[in-house]
Amino acid sequence: MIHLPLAHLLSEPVGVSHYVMVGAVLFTCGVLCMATKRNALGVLMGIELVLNGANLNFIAFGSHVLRNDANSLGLDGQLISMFVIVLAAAEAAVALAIALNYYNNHDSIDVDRADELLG
Amino acid sequence: MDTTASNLSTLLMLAWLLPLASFVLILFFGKYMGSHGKFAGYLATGALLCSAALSFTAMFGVWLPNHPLPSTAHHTEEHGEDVPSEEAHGHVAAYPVEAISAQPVALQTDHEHGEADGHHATAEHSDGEHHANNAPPVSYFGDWYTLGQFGSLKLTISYYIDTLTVAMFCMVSLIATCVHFYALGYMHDELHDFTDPEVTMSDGEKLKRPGRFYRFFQYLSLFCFSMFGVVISGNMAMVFVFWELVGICSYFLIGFYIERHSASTAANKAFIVNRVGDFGMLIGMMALWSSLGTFAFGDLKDAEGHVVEQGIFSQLRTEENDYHLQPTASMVEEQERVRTQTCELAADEPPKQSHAGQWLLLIAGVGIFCGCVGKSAQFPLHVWLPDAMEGPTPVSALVHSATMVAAGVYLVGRFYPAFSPEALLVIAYVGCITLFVAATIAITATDIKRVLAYSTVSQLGYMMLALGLGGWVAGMFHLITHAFFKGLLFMCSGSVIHGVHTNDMTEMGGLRKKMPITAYTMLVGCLAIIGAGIPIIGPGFSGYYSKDAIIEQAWSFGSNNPHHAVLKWAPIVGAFITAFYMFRLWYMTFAGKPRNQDRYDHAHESPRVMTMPLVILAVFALGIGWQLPFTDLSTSALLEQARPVGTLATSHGEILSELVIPNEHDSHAPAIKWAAGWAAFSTAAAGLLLATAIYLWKLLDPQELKQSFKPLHSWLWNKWWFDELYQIIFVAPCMIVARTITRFDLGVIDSILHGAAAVCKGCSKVVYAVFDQTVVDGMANGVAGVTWDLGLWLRKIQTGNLRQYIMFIVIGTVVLFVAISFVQRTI
Amino acid sequence: MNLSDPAIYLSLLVFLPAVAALALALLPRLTDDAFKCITLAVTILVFILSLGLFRQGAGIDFQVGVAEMQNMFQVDWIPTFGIQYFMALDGISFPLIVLTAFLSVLAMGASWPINKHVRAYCILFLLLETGMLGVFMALDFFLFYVFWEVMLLPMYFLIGIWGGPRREYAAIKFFLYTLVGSVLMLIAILMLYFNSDLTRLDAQQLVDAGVVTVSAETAPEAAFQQWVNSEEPLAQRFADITAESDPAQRRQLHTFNILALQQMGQHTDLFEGEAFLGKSLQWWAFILLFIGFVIKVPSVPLHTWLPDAHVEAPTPISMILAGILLKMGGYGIIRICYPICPQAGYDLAYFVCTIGVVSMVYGAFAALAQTDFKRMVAYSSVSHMGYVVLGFGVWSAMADTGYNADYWKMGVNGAMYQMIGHGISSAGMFFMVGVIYDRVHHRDLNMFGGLFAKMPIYSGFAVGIFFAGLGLPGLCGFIGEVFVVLSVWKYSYLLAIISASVVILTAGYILWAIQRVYLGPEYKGPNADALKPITLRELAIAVPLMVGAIVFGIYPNGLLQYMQPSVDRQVDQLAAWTQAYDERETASNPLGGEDGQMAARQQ
Amino acid sequence: MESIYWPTFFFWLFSLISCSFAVGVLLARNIVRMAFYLVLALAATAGLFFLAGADFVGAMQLMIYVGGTLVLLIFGVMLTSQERFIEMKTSSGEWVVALLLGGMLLGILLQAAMAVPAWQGMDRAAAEATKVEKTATPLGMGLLGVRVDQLDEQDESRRKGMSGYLFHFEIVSVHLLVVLVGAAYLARAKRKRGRDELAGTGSNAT
Repeated sequence: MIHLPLAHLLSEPVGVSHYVMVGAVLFTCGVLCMATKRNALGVLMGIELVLNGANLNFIAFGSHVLRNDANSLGLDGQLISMFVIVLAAAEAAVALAIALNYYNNHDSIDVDRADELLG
Repeated sequence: MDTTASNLSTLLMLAWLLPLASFVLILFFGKYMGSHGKFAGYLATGALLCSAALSFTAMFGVWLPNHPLPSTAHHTEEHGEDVPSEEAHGHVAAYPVEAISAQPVALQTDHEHGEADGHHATAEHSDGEHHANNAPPVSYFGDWYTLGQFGSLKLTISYYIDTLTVAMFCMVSLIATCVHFYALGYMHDELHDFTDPEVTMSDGEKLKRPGRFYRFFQYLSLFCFSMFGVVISGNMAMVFVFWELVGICSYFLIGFYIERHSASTAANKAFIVNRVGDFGMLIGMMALWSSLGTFAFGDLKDAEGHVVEQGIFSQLRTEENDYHLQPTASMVEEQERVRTQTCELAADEPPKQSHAGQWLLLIAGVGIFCGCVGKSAQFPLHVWLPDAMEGPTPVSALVHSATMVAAGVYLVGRFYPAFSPEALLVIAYVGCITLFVAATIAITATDIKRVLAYSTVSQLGYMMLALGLGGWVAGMFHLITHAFFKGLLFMCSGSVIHGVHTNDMTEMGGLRKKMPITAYTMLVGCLAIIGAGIPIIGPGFSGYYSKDAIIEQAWSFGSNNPHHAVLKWAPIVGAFITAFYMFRLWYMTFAGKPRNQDRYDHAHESPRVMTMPLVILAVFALGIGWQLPFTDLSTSALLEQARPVGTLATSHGEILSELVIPNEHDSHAPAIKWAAGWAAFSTAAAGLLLATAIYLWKLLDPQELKQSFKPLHSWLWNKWWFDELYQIIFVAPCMIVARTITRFDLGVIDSILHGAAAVCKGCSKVVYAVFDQTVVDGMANGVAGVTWDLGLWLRKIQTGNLRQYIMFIVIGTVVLFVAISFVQRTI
Repeated sequence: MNLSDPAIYLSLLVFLPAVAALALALLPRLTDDAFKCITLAVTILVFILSLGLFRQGAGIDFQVGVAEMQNMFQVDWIPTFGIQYFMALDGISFPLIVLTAFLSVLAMGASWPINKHVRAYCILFLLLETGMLGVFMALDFFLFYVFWEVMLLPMYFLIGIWGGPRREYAAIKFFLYTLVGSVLMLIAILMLYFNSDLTRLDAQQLVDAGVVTVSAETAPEAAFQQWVNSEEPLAQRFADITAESDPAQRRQLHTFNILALQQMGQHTDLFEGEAFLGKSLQWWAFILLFIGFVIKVPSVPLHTWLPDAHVEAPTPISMILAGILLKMGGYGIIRICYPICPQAGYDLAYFVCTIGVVSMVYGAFAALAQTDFKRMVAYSSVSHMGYVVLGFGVWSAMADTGYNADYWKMGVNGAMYQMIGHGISSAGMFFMVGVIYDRVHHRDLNMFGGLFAKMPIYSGFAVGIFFAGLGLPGLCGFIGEVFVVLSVWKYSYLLAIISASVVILTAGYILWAIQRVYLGPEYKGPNADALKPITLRELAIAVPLMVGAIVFGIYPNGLLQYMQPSVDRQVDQLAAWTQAYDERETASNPLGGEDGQMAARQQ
Repeated sequence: MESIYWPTFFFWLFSLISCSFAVGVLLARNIVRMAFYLVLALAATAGLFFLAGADFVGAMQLMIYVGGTLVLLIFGVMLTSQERFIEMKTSSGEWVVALLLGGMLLGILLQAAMAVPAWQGMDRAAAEATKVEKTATPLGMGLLGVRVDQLDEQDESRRKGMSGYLFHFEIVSVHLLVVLVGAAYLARAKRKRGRDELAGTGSNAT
């Protein structure tokens, strides 16, 4: 008889690994977003994805549901992810401000043209 | 038993000698066989057909009835690659989660166990039946003819027949027969006076010459004879003899168009590069010869079955030692002798028992492998193979599938029990580099045959990698499946070339409608080479089984040897690139719109004598990996029967003590199978998608891609500059040395005093010119220049482009990871 | 005339050409073709005579499987100095003799294009053949030397008169080189002669030396007694000297007998006294002889006569030069240097091997750079003969290999095989060059091309012969090279690795030459109209060479069965000597008295 | 066949949503769509937080991220959305490089994720036995300086961390304040100047 992997997949609890894998996907998507979007806001969205990927890891490592042992981050994980969320909010605000300013000054939000630092 | 042996050896000897007879006949009478030797083609084809018939008789009439395959019926989901001893693993289903969690633990204990056993292989058989070594496979060995005997030393022409031999005979003869039939159609230009479009005479005319139809078949016959000789060889000396003959046949065939300078140069290159490999092989043979005193693979027995002379394998893997590889006392002595020769001062020290004989074993193994590197076009001797495309396409099909390049892999497989784990590691790394380098070059090539040539090199890298990682069956299995689909691919490309009269893919396109048989058989070949199949459960094309087996073995190896992780990833990356360039080839040739309307209009499907072999080979390319319904017969089961002595065990390195070559059957563990299967499938699918996106859906523009990767493209387009590099570091210095030597000779001719004076004067000039001006000044200028260039180059990195900076960060991360995983070894 | 008498048969074999030469000199003026035909007939006759030795069980034959000297005969020549007319055959000399006779026929066949002073040419050619055959058969050192010189002069004239533009230069160079070698050899001969003493040999050794003849039934001791009491002048002198009881008063019985000298070198301390600069007599003798022979081989750095001589010599003489003359050097080393001076050979083995390896590499590199076709082939000879020197030198029966002589046997057999194989392939290569030189009168490699289209049969043979030179399996070059190379590792892995690398260079220069000459679209040089297909006469020369190359390539036993017993015997003797010598050395008895030696010998 | 363990089911559901919309963000060309996909991806991530027992963080994620930050982002999009910026193409080459590098990065990360056996999850019985506690109170206490989850910690070395996050909380608060002030300053309404003037007084403008 052929065992479908899927059947077994749903009957067992997931572990930290699975969360970390999802985090990895989010993180990679975010990085790629940053690397490929020419729109400054797109880059910003990439950053949000990256932060979320990281957050997911913190939560996973801190969770007792996924792994109950002494090495768990415990509450620290959640606290750190809270800080991350808050800082992300702040960062979004500032970055938006920068983007708007840049837009005002250059009539563009193409990051490829923001290369004035190039010597 | 005796009748089996004599039947087998007679059958195979006939199969082996028939092509020789055909060669001799055509050599002397080829010219008189019909107009331009038309019947020579039939003669050679007939001889090969008989060889094939004899080989298959040997397989199905003699071998299988006497040595039935073990039953594998209860392991359907593991696509027939199982043998009874795998029952040790139990019947574990492929649960992903459990698999992932279970595997590392198991491997860890394995590893600790190995270390606890100490460095001596002798202690290892306490590992229990899980590590039980396999006994020698059934084989027949005997001498036919003695070349020379000196005391106890004997150089002979002998045979060594086991399942592998018979299987190789069937494979080679089958493919060679197809190629012969195909060539009857392909070479019809040679049946009348031939105008060579690529050769212009000094008076501006194209060269006209009589056709050489019969010559072609004469060489083909000799080629097949030589290849059969390699396969049936019972000792290394005989292998070397036929090794050289294969080389010279390839010389003749690659240089078939002797009027073309490029062809004769390619032929020379092929032979000389092969000789470089033979140089290494000679060293390996010498090391073996002077320590073991024999080249024989098998044990020579007298009429009562007592062993008269022990062969290499039974000396190195004795039954008392549970078939573990252990250097013989004579090897230990020989290594000690070499060591004292190397460092005279250390002669008084007691011999180092720890690696007794292992270095010599390594030298022998790596030396023999050097020969295989040359024949199988592995890095760094891969440069000849693409140039070998100068030969007619049937030759390419033969060289690239069943003969020549297969000989190298075959020899590694044949010699396998004598390779120490360190030698295997060398093989694995060479294979790994080869598969990657060749695959990258194939991406940019536009000559349809060159793409296939590099794909061959890359696939050979896969085989070597598999063998080096301990996957004997995986490697040999891939050798056989690859022979079929690569033969198919080459003959398809030949059919295309025959139809459109160009090799350049940029002038093709849309040919699917004009030559449907070629297009769809080639599609089968492409799917086979990328290993298309339903992951984990099958079924799939033949390449799916063998390539998955390789990747599983790589995965298994990677889990055991974390600091050689690159060997685990290389085949997966390779699978991606393979899928990409193969479908790039197919799309560029057969899909889309014609790029050159003129050529398209004149294109036509090839005659039936050429398409029939395509169809036959396509059937095999699809199904050679399958188990024959209602029987236990499958290629992998056959190969499992041929498994060389003592290779069914986890072996540990002696010189590199952390090195573990995992047991091949461990790689069928569900966890590994699951992970490796998905990895292989997803990367291949990704490659296919990328090719489709670029060349079929045109989502990305190839020209634009080329522009954006200009440096990379030219790097690959120029084949990593290997030819130029070798020109600079080998050929040019050789010529300089040669000219220097000639000049030296002429200098002696002059009166000695006069000469001495002249030399003194010359020397001072040389010192001034070379040392003062070139070395001293050059060094100062060079340092300054390098600094300046470095500065300029580094400035370019500072583009001010946000997205590129992000890219650099990612690159940095990846590199850091890789670096750390390497550094872990030292911590 | 009783042809089953070795003395008559062998003398006939050697001197038939010389007699014919004399007859030619006395004959009235004939047409050129007639002279050539007569000469050819004589060479063919000699060849048939040499083939006659193959008939097993006939009155005179060469018995397969016998290691000792056969068909031996000796006649006093200059009794005052113990010089004898002493000849015999064994497995080492016999193949070379047949090769000489064979190549002489072919070379004479290749001499047809010669039109200048045909009579003189034929006379010198025949004299040359006598000299060559004599060298291989002579077992008296003095006789050997005489033949050696007899061969030298005709060669000088053959190059100097019938050669190319720079013939005088080449001839002088050849002559001086060889003469230097001969002089050194003469010094060594005299050194050995004046230190030899027949009376120090015991009965068995005298039998081995051929001084005492023994039949199968009689024991050596009995035969010895019989001989001492016989009327033979040598026996009487022997008896006289041994009658002297006071060792201080005892005179020495000097001899030129090569076999006796071998016995003395291996079993007595006669040649071990210090001669000069702290080195023993045999050390110096070895060096002098070795230089003399190695000039002939030729080995680097004494090889520069060869390219010039080859380039300037006419085609048949090049064939003889490469096919036979070079083999004399190798023959001298195996027959004279090693057995007579084993201790020096043992001490200098590494030196000899290095010379061989350097020649191989050097010759191959030099061949790579040549643009003159013939020069390239000449350098390839230097490279190929390096294998011979190397094979002789691999004295692997050492303490740390447990005096296992198997590998050394393989090396020496390989070297001998290489001599024969090279005799075929190099003669063939020079002939092939000669064929096109006769047509287009130039040899510039860069000005050929496309010969395959114009001369297909010739090109097929040429490529085959060149592949034999390349060492392709199935052709004669392969067996010798592989035997030699495989045997070297046991002696020195470093030399083995270097020597193995030569396979690459060989492939390089040969394939490159083939590409430039035979392949390609069209002929690029002058006289394109003269490129006619191969003639029947040329075919008649090419076919035997090609057949020889193939037969020796696939049936090595055909040669080894004649050669191997003698070679193995000699190697075994030397290996036994090595063991005895090492035991003496370890017993810290460096020079070993009579007693020590006897003890060592009894072991 | 065993019964479905619902948390696992939801895990796969949410992770599928979040991953696929993350990929959607990556692949979408239209900036407005990107923003929409991002909202969904982040919301699904919040679901994952809930599943992992971090209910408060999940709620924050929904409120601050999805409700706050993203609204901000969408404002940004609308403010700058002119026709030519909505879809800006990236060259094929960059795409290929990025995908290759990203693939490698992903490979490494996934490999790392699977590398540790202890991360593979508990068996079902243990998981069902694990009691999920509400975390809002402990988090609040933690921010005020008391770690309620570690009050009974015996290990001396671990008890050092018991002082909680009061200080960090303060710093973050101040930081937020500064940032918001800064953002307001940067984004304050300015008279839009022409390009010439900008070029002429470039140094004064900042």
